[in-house]
Amino acid sequence: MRHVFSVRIGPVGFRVGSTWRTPIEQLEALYANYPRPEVPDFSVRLFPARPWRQFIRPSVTIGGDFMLPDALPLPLAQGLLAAEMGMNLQMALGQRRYLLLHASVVERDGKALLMSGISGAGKSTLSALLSARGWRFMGDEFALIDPETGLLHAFPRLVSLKNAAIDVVTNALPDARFGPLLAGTPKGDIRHLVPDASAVAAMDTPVPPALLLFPSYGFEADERLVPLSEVFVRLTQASTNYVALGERGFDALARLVKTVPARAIDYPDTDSAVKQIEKLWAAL
Amino acid sequence: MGGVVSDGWLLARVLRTPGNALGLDAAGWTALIAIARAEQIIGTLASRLDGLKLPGDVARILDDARASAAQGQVAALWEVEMARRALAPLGEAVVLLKGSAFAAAGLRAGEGRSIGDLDILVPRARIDAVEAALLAAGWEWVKPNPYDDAYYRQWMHELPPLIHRDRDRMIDVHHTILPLTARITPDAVSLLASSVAVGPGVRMLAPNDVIVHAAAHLFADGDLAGGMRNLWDVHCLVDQFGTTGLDQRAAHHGLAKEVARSLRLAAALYGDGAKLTPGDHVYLRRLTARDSWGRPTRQVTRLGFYVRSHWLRMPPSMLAKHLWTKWRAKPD
Amino acid sequence: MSEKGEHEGNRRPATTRRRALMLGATGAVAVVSIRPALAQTAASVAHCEIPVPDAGRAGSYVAADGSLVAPGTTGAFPGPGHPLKGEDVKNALAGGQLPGTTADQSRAYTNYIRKLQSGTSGFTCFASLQMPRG
Amino acid sequence: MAEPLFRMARAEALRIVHLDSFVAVFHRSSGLTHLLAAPAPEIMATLGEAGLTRVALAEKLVADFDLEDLDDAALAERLDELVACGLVAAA
Repeated sequence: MRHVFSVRIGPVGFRVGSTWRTPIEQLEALYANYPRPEVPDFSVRLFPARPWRQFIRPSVTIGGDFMLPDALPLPLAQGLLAAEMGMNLQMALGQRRYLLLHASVVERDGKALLMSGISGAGKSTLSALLSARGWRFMGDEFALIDPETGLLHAFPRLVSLKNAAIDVVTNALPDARFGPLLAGTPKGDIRHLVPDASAVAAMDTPVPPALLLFPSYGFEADERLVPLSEVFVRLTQASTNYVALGERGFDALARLVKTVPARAIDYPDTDSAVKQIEKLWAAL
Repeated sequence: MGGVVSDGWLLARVLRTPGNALGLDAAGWTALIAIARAEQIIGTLASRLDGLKLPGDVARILDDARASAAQGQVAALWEVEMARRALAPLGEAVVLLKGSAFAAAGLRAGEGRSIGDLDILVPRARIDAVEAALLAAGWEWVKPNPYDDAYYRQWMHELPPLIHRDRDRMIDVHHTILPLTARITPDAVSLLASSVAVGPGVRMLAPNDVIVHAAAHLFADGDLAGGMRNLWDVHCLVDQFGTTGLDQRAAHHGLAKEVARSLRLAAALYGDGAKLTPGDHVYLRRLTARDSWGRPTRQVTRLGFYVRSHWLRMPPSMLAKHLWTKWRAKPD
Repeated sequence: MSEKGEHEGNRRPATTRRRALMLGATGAVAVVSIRPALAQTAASVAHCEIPVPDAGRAGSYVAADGSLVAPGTTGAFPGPGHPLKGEDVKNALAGGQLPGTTADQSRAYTNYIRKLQSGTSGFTCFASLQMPRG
Repeated sequence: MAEPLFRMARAEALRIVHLDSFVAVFHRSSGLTHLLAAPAPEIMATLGEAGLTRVALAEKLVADFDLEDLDDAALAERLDELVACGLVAAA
């Protein structure tokens, strides 16, 4: 591939190859203070669906070790998003070392808080806002649990902020670095936040999980205990590799479910959510 | 050897002589892993390299691949067991084909091998009873469109694929090893009669027939997709069982040429080499057409084999009808 | 079914009198098997479903290019009202048409699906449809 | 043909974790996880690895659990579920 970029995010190395220079330059700038892997775990490729689409209405097809042949290409202006989607896709389809849960993770006092939910539950936004309040950012998309130790490994890729969350987080973190505004993507407007230097510096330090939250946005503030069996089933469905890990996945999940308290929280706005979360954390 | 070649030959040389990998630099390893993933043979590679002193990143990637393949085999063998349970009341043994047979019998060809669908061979006269028993045990039609369904039933060597409603796993029920449209008709009755037991209620083809099937699959039923893995199977089978009686057996099934070629290609890729024909070189060019990102290369060669595969499967008039129907189904 | 263990229990030796056993009604379920969120080896086409649009954006219309737009937008379609079946989507992606839709509507829905990303409901179904098998 | 025996999967092939009213069971032979609610665990325990016929199972459940009578249709459904998921095999 013409243009190549490599990066290690937490314990996972990627190489991204691209027909175009722009997405690689953006990645290099945004991931400037991350280390490089020796041999990457996964390869991502950004290329035109047809040769002429390199130049005429250029559109980016996402490929790699693991790929979805029918996925729609993105316009070149969204090449950075394509790269991030490609890296996520490798994790979702190919990760076999860690139990992977769709969750954002932040750390305080050497313990991790996991927030699991579908897209739109606010897990990226909440993790970014908590990082502005002294929590260590460990990841906004995937929680990686080592089946051998039960510890959570950080995967602090760029934080993907969508629509209204862009302004909320820009106001909360006025000194942070952001990527370009990507307007009109499949998920609306997207802007990437660069995790702060401390998140990257500490990314090789795994921590034990201490609290598991299932946030829901758009309701009166409320919280409830989640029964163990419901936590178990929800997390199997929040994981893309639970079944593929076999007994190691079962052990890791059973340990998490049995030892870490879980709450569902409803929140009407992010200020309220942050208060609810920090109150629950203090009561641990 | 890092950086010198990065096409399918890189993979072949390491599979043949694992020690060859020790000279790879980071770029060489990266290419090797990408190519092995693209050929769906990374688990085999990982088990070949097990025990060697590897760079840390590589060791972790291959450990994961090994664990993943092992878990894949558990799931594949469970499908075998559930099919056995479903067919036991019929008094019909499950005769395994391809990957699940190698895993069930503990063959070298099965070590680290990825296994997809469950492929079984049943007597043609029993196919309706087998179909009914599988439907009763939770398998369902994938619900293809009526044209595909009729096509399968009339012309193919298998039932339309079934998927299990709870386990999301597919089973292909074959009554011979080549489509009825192919110009070659292997002796399916004899395949079943010569099958060997690998466990209670579970059988597989005799070793020579397994090699014949691999060759049939590679040359008469496909466009060489997955060919590197298929020939690795052949290489391991020959290594483990030898070739005594293979020529006669291949001739009996009408596949002498194909079997001879697959032996030469397997030897060229993974063994001690062979005296190759000019045609063999074209095959090898197609088989190893990957770049250091695992991308398919040599598009013209690939296209030639794709067209050829359809040609081999169907008489020309049927091919035209098939392509016409497929074309009409396109949206634009 | 019986839950009368208490007052009739003295007919049995204490060691075997554990607790009343509910057999459940016919039609009830006592075994829930965890399905892979993402099928790894087989095209999981028979049962998975894709909501269009996903629950977080329910009510939006689907434009021709698959993007979600305000309800009532000209040229866009309301969601189908029920989740789409994996097998139907697979057929549509292969050039067929979703049942009960017009050609344009079907194409808008499949374009929406082709834009799905990890974490959005329906993505794992879409991904499963396309996993290589071998 | 003799009445089939229904046998629980080998105990060493099962990893069992009690949650709330459910039991999570990992079945090593299949690599699958099942959540069981009553009476599935009780039926498995009653069958044991030695196995019982349908009739013997019903009799033993009545005896062990103080059942006055037993809904045969419901029991048959529960047993079928366990057979379908592979935790119980008929032989």
